[in-house]
Amino acid sequence: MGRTDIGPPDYREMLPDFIKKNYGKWRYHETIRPGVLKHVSETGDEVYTVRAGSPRLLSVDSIRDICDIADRYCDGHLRFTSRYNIEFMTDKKANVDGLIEDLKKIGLPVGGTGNSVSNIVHTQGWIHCHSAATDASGIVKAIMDEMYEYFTSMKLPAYVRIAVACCINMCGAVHCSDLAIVGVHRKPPKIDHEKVLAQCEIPTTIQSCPTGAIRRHPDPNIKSVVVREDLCMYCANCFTVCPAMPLADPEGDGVAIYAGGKVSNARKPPMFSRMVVPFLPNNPPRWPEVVDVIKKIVDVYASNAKRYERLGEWIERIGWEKFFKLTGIPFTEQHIDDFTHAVETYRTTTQFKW
Amino acid sequence: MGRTDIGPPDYREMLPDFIKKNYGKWRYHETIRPGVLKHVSETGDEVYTVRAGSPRLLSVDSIRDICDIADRYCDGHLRFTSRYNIEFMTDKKANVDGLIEDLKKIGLPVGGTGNSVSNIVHTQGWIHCHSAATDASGIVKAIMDEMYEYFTSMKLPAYVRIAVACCINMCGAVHCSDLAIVGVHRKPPKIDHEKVLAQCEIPTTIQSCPTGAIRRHPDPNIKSVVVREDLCMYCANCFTVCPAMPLADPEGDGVAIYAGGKVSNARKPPMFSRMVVPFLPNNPPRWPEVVDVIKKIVDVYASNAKRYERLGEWIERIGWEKFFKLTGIPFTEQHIDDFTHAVETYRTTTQFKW
Amino acid sequence: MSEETPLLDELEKGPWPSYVKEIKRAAKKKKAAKDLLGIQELSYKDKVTHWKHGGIVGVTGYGSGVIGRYCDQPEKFPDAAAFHTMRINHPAGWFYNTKSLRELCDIWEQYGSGMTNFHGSTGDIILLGTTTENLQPCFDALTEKGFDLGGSGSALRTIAGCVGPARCEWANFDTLNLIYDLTLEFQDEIHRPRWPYKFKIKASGCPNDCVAAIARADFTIIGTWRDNLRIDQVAVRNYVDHGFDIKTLVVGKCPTEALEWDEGSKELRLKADDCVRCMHCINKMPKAIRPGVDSGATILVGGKAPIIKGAYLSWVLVPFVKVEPPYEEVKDLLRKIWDWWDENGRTRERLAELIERIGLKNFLKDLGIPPVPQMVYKPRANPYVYF
Amino acid sequence: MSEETPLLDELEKGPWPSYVKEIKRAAKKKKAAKDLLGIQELSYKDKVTHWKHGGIVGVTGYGSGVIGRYCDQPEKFPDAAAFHTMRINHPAGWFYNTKSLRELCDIWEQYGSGMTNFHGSTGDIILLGTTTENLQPCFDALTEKGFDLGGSGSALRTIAGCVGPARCEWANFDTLNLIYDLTLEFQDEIHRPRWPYKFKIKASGCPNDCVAAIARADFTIIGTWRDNLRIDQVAVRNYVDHGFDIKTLVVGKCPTEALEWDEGSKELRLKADDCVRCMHCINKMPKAIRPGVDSGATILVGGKAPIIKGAYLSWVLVPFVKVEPPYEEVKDLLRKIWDWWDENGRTRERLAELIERIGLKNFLKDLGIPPVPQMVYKPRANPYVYF
Ligand code: SRM
Ligand code: SRM
Ligand code: SRM
Ligand code: SRM
Ligand code: SF4
Ligand code: SF4
Ligand code: SF4
Ligand code: SF4
Ligand code: SF4
Ligand code: SF4
Ligand code: SF4
Ligand code: SF4
Repeated sequence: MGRTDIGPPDYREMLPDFIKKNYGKWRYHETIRPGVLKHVSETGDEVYTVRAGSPRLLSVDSIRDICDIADRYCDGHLRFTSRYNIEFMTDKKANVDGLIEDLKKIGLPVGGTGNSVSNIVHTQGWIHCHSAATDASGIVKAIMDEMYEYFTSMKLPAYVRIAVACCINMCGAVHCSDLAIVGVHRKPPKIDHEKVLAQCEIPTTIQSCPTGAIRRHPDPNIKSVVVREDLCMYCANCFTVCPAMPLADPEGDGVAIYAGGKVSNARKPPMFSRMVVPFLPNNPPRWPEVVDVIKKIVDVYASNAKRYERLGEWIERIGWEKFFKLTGIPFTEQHIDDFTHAVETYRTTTQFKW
Repeated sequence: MGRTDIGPPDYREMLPDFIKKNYGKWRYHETIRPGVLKHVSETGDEVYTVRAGSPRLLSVDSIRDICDIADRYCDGHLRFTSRYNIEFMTDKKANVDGLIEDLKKIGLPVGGTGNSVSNIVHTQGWIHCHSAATDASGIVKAIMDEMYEYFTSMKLPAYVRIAVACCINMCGAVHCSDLAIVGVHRKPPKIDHEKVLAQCEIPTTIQSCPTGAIRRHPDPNIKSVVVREDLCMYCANCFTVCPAMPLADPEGDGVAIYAGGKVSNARKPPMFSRMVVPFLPNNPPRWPEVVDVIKKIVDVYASNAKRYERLGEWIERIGWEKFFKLTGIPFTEQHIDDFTHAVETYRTTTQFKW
Repeated sequence: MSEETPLLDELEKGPWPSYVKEIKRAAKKKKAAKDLLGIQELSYKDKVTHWKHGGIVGVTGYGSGVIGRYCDQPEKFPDAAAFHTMRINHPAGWFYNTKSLRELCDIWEQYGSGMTNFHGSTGDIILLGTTTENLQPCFDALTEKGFDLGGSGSALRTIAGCVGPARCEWANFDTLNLIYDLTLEFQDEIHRPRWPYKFKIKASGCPNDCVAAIARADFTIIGTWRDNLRIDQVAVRNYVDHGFDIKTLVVGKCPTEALEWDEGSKELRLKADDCVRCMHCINKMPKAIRPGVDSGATILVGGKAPIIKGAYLSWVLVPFVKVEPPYEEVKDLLRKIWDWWDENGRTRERLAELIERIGLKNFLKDLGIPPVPQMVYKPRANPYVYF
Repeated sequence: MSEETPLLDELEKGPWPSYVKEIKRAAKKKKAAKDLLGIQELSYKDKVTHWKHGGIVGVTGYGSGVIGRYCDQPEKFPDAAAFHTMRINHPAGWFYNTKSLRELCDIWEQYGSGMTNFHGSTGDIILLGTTTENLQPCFDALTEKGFDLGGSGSALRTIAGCVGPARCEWANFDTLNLIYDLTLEFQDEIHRPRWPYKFKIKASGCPNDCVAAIARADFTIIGTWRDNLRIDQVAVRNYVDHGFDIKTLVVGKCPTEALEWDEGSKELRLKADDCVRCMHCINKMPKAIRPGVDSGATILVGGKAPIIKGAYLSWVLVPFVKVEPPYEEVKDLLRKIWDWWDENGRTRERLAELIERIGLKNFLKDLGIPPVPQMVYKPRANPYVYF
């Protein structure tokens, strides 16, 4: 048996020497071209970072390829970003071009800095999760193929950060992203009464439902539960505690699109993303309807927002009614909040645009 | 028996001729001095309005005095404003000085226009209401004596609208006033079990409590209710449906002060007033602690806000932390919301001032 | 009762007109007013109210318009032992001729305490303090002179509106006519309480909202316009030439940056699409800027005070309606809302609270009103959708 | 299984790196990866997931770090019938040397599917897909090379922080050192779930919050400073001289109007009291403006995703703490919070939901933290106070 509770490797072992030397001494940075940062230290040292896109789902062989490049240019070190991008750092400016060249060879694009669409924070989807109402990696691939130009350039008004989550558990920061795609169910759980008996604790299952839709089965001989379908809002919390109540359904499942969230405290405080499209069907392998909406929003934003204005800041300035007008996305009853703090979203003023 | 359902007199019978003639034809107005408006019609006509403060509680003899003045200068017409002020209108500019003179004689101040403290919207208090946790007219008098200079001038940055309500039923627009004084209880209802039996319907009484604090009396022989005091937040809803449960208490009762609300849609949408002082004791006849806080806030506002910036707009710009700093009013646990939508008030950003 | 009122006497001092002087003035003629003074002095001493509510009192055929009130020390204050108020529906816009006012005074001197509120905060004339016996004769005398009771209890309350076209250049519809018409149409709803709770209607002629309709009415009508505001460039220049800092005080305060001041051509430009009709520029330059001419109103619903679920401001239900006699669109909407509320509401549940409980979406569906983004500041953030 | 994957093949096209190519690459060596490909193709056809959760699996002595997963078509895909993931705690800042990475790869080629996520969205290295039998030997091999499992279940989750002082000029404290230190200190809390639900900690060195800590962590540490930001006027002028529109792009975007550009003296002035340290001016002029030097962090609590009561952003709990080894202030606060949550929380109730249920006021009282206005955007509007 191995050791336990050793924790992760000490990060200090993972830092290249030129980082160790300038640790905490950085003075400023520049983005010398899309995907390439230059950080300058108080010591006068410079470090160049080349940021490459990654599909996140990596085979060990691809990781080995990446290691080869890091060995070649980066003293055998590299890092990943909080958005799955791979950063190759070197203190030699001369290495930059070769790095970019070699990354191209293994199919990794360079970009994702500054006012770009960076990599998409996403989740497991059909690759691994039992909860998934949609796939994640496939949607990400389909969107990034279209956003490629925005990844490799910095011509947007500001950061556009996209996230995909395959269910409303929202593993990731979907709820605070400029653009968010989230898998949703639209059918109540299908109950397998035998499995309930075997796998589920009935009181826990009943309690798990936030709307009180779950009750004991009316037939006392059946040790199971029933769902009041009119009360169900498909949150899948019951499914998490009782696997005998799956919600997945080819027709019922699909994705919703949310927009206008942000995380940084720059200018405006962090904001939640808000519903722009309540539902689009799952249409693998390329989810064309979803990609279209994302493209549309990014394009309208790109040509209307002011410089350094995030999507949500832009929408806040012009008003949501104008956003729906400009994008041509229909406004529906689903857009109107009816959850706990709904009233706080109602427009308590005569100020609005036609 | 008289006629029923005749409704109020036709307003047309109440309008002076120069108003009838220019009805709907007004072109613009000017405030020629504090308390005096000049409205100009498309017909070229002009009407002058002299606005006078009123204690609202009027004896019929005083109304007759007022009628005398209206007969003298205003063709026998007058109106009241939505803030209880009295407006004397005339189409003769020459009448204005006489009007003001005569109003002074009967003790009515002229003012309340534009960037002033206008009359205080208020309620019954100890004059008539069984619910009152404080008096209204007395506080109004005490405050207006101090605000007199702001009523008769227009030197504030913007409108300052004050309201007083004698309990949290808030008869008036206390919840959306620049400054609001509201009577509050701090002791749970005292139950008179005999009166409960006689006057109250027990199920209705139990249901009336928003926090579920009221239960049937544990002794089945006593047909009454008991209150779980730790759950009571002194809203008096039970008292409204069951008069045998008064909350009034000389020590428990007093006033809270709220600030920063507004109603107009000008610039910023309407806003709720927010707690600035959770409790001050009832100290009749002049409530000096209350008057002090109001004076303090108005003074700090007057010397810090920008032109045309309402109190709430100013606070929103500088931040509540700065408001408490500038006014020296202590921030307490009561200021932190713990009602239904409390989380929406929590500061979800690192943006704040020290 | 003691004749002395040392505490109240303090409130005769100071420049603001004194309500104590008013009571004393009435007390000279009416014993009830004298007892009122005594009760108030006692409250100032005891720091509690001395009023209690009692049984239901009123006039024949009506369920509302009178607030029954009794003193808790009837022996000490026999002349104010019963001290009910009568709510008299004011004439639209609170305009009076002195003849009517004097008639009111005479009636109230005869049947009541001689004390009044001009006005109550809903807008009624409040006749403050009379006995149970006097209610009916007083009412009869009032109707004789053309006055009627307003609302109270679980009824439609007295409807109020701003001065509007009578003396304001910004009225986008005829507030006085509308509220008078609605008041006549809904006499039954005003006088015979039969709903889950009270219901209030208020109308302001423009977004300045001079009757605080958005904060105080379940049904809020606020004037607005659909075309563009009108700018008189010559008049604008006149303001600027007289030293008015148009950039800071107007352009810089427009909430949507819809205005631009061209220093060169001395022109004030409007990005019409961006104007949200907040009134600010109009307010500050009334000689130069005016509302548009395609006038009407926005209807908002739900405003109320904090009992029980907290205070609400009215929110947008219908972004734009024309408001013209016979006001059928407004009346139909009111009736639909009342039916829905009546059917679904619990006792003491105001419209806003009911909509919050059942969901705005369902309210819209039941009323057949299509959802539009103008109804909300922003769409939902949560993913909890009932599909 | 069928060898054909016509749907997935579509995702090999296009310029963005293809995850399908990755699975195919692994599938050349590992049968489990081949079955993964088949299952994914089937999901693309059926439009549903083919995974189900099963019993609890893991390694000896730990309750977390492994997510058990089974395919619902084990006959068709025997090599991915059990396909558990292992969460490996990443090194702080996600820095690696290639030696370590290659060792990881070798281990995972031996014991797993050869597929990984670099990284999971909490920050772990996700080793994607292995059998129940392989879990323990794989774990043993990993610890041999210095790697350990991260958190899962009702435990402390793997702690993440931004690149911080390692390569960023704005770090107000040492994010890497802090999270490494906390991770070591709280190994037991990470590996042995015993709380009402999960608990997450994330640290960003400045308010740009490059790890989205405010949105994703129950306990959010964000760097800030107490003195004034530092302006190098020469460098400012250099920006301006190069055509940078400082008025529009910086001064005009400061959220509190704390900056003034003096066109005459070409100086950028700071109203220090008004700066809320939003970072914007620093972000856009990194050569000229820098954070202050009295550095530390703001601690916020409550961030989380929507289950069950809706999503929360963390809110301010402690406006300022110094963040210096041995970090006792932070650790004490964490322990106090956990005790309180453990004592009061219901199953599956995150910290924010518990505080909302019990009241922030009571949370503060129990923790002995004095209320300050920085905790709220604004005070309460309602009058419902428990005195
Ligand atoms: C590498 C990384 C940190 C890490 O530990 O991995 C990082 C690094 C930097 N960030 Fe960041 N940020 C990183 C994720 C984030 C995130 C989190 C996220 O994207 O999920 C945010 C919050 C985003 C949001 O608000 O939704 C973030 C908000 C910022 C901002 C504020 C942007 C804004 O105006 O709202 C800045 C400042 C700027 O660029 O003006 C910033 C600035 C920077 C700087 C310039 C800091 C510096 O001086 O070195 C770094 C290069 C930025 C660039 O990409 O051009 N970083 N940064 C992350 C790269 C992610 C990626 O691969 O795309
Ligand atoms: C693997 C990962 C997604 C990914 O592809 O990266 C993930 C996967 C799962 N998450 Fe998550 N969560 C992952 C990061 C997150 C995050 C992001 C974060 O930690 O920064 C969140 C949002 C932040 C938060 O915690 O609120 C997140 C919020 C959830 C929730 C909703 C929690 C809530 O309070 O709202 C659930 C539901 C639950 O706990 O039952 C959940 C549950 C799950 C479960 C365990 C599914 C379940 O119902 O039991 C998923 C297992 C998937 C699988 O088959 O492997 N996961 N989950 C992430 C962990 C990887 C890692 O360790 O690095
Ligand atoms: C007479 C009255 C209407 C009535 O039917 O009785 C009225 C009359 C006028 N109001 Fe008003 N307002 C009246 C109550 C209100 C109220 C309601 C209240 O005070 O409770 C409001 C909302 C206040 C709030 O937001 O809390 C109100 C918000 C305005 C505004 C917007 C002010 C702002 O910037 O927020 C204006 C425009 C302005 O003056 O710039 C305005 C403008 C006007 C004008 C100039 C309209 C006009 O062109 O004639 C009138 C003279 C204003 C003045 O006093 O200088 N009126 N006005 C009310 C006088 C009350 C009083 O005696 O003080
Ligand atoms: C007389 C008046 C105050 C005044 O001095 O002006 C008044 C007096 C009373 N109000 Fe009011 N309300 C008066 C206008 C208001 C307003 C303002 C308005 O209508 O514009 C409000 C806020 C708007 C609203 O309706 O929400 C108001 C909100 C309340 C409430 C709280 C309602 C809520 O839903 O939050 C109550 C409590 C109740 O209904 O049980 C209430 C209850 C009462 C009662 C009947 C007390 C009770 O518990 O039964 C008071 C009788 C006092 C008395 O002894 O005469 N009164 N009340 C106002 C009516 C005069 C008139 O008809 O003109
Ligand atoms: S978002 Fe939902 S489906 Fe996707 S990994 Fe998380 S829990 Fe699973
Ligand atoms: S999906 Fe959610 S709302 Fe529906 S029954 Fe399950 S727990 Fe309840
Ligand atoms: S605010 Fe309260 S005490 Fe005052 S009149 Fe209204 S109900 Fe009565
Ligand atoms: S005062 Fe309010 S909270 Fe207290 S018992 Fe009465 S109804 Fe309940
Ligand atoms: S609400 Fe508008 S129309 Fe009515 S009086 Fe006020 S400013 Fe004039
Ligand atoms: S009315 Fe208001 S929104 Fe419209 S232009 Fe004038 S200031 Fe701007
Ligand atoms: S959060 Fe701040 S300190 Fe950390 S990497 Fe981002 S910009 Fe740098
Ligand atoms: S950090 Fe933000 S708040 Fe402070 S001066 Fe710069 S822009 Fe303004």
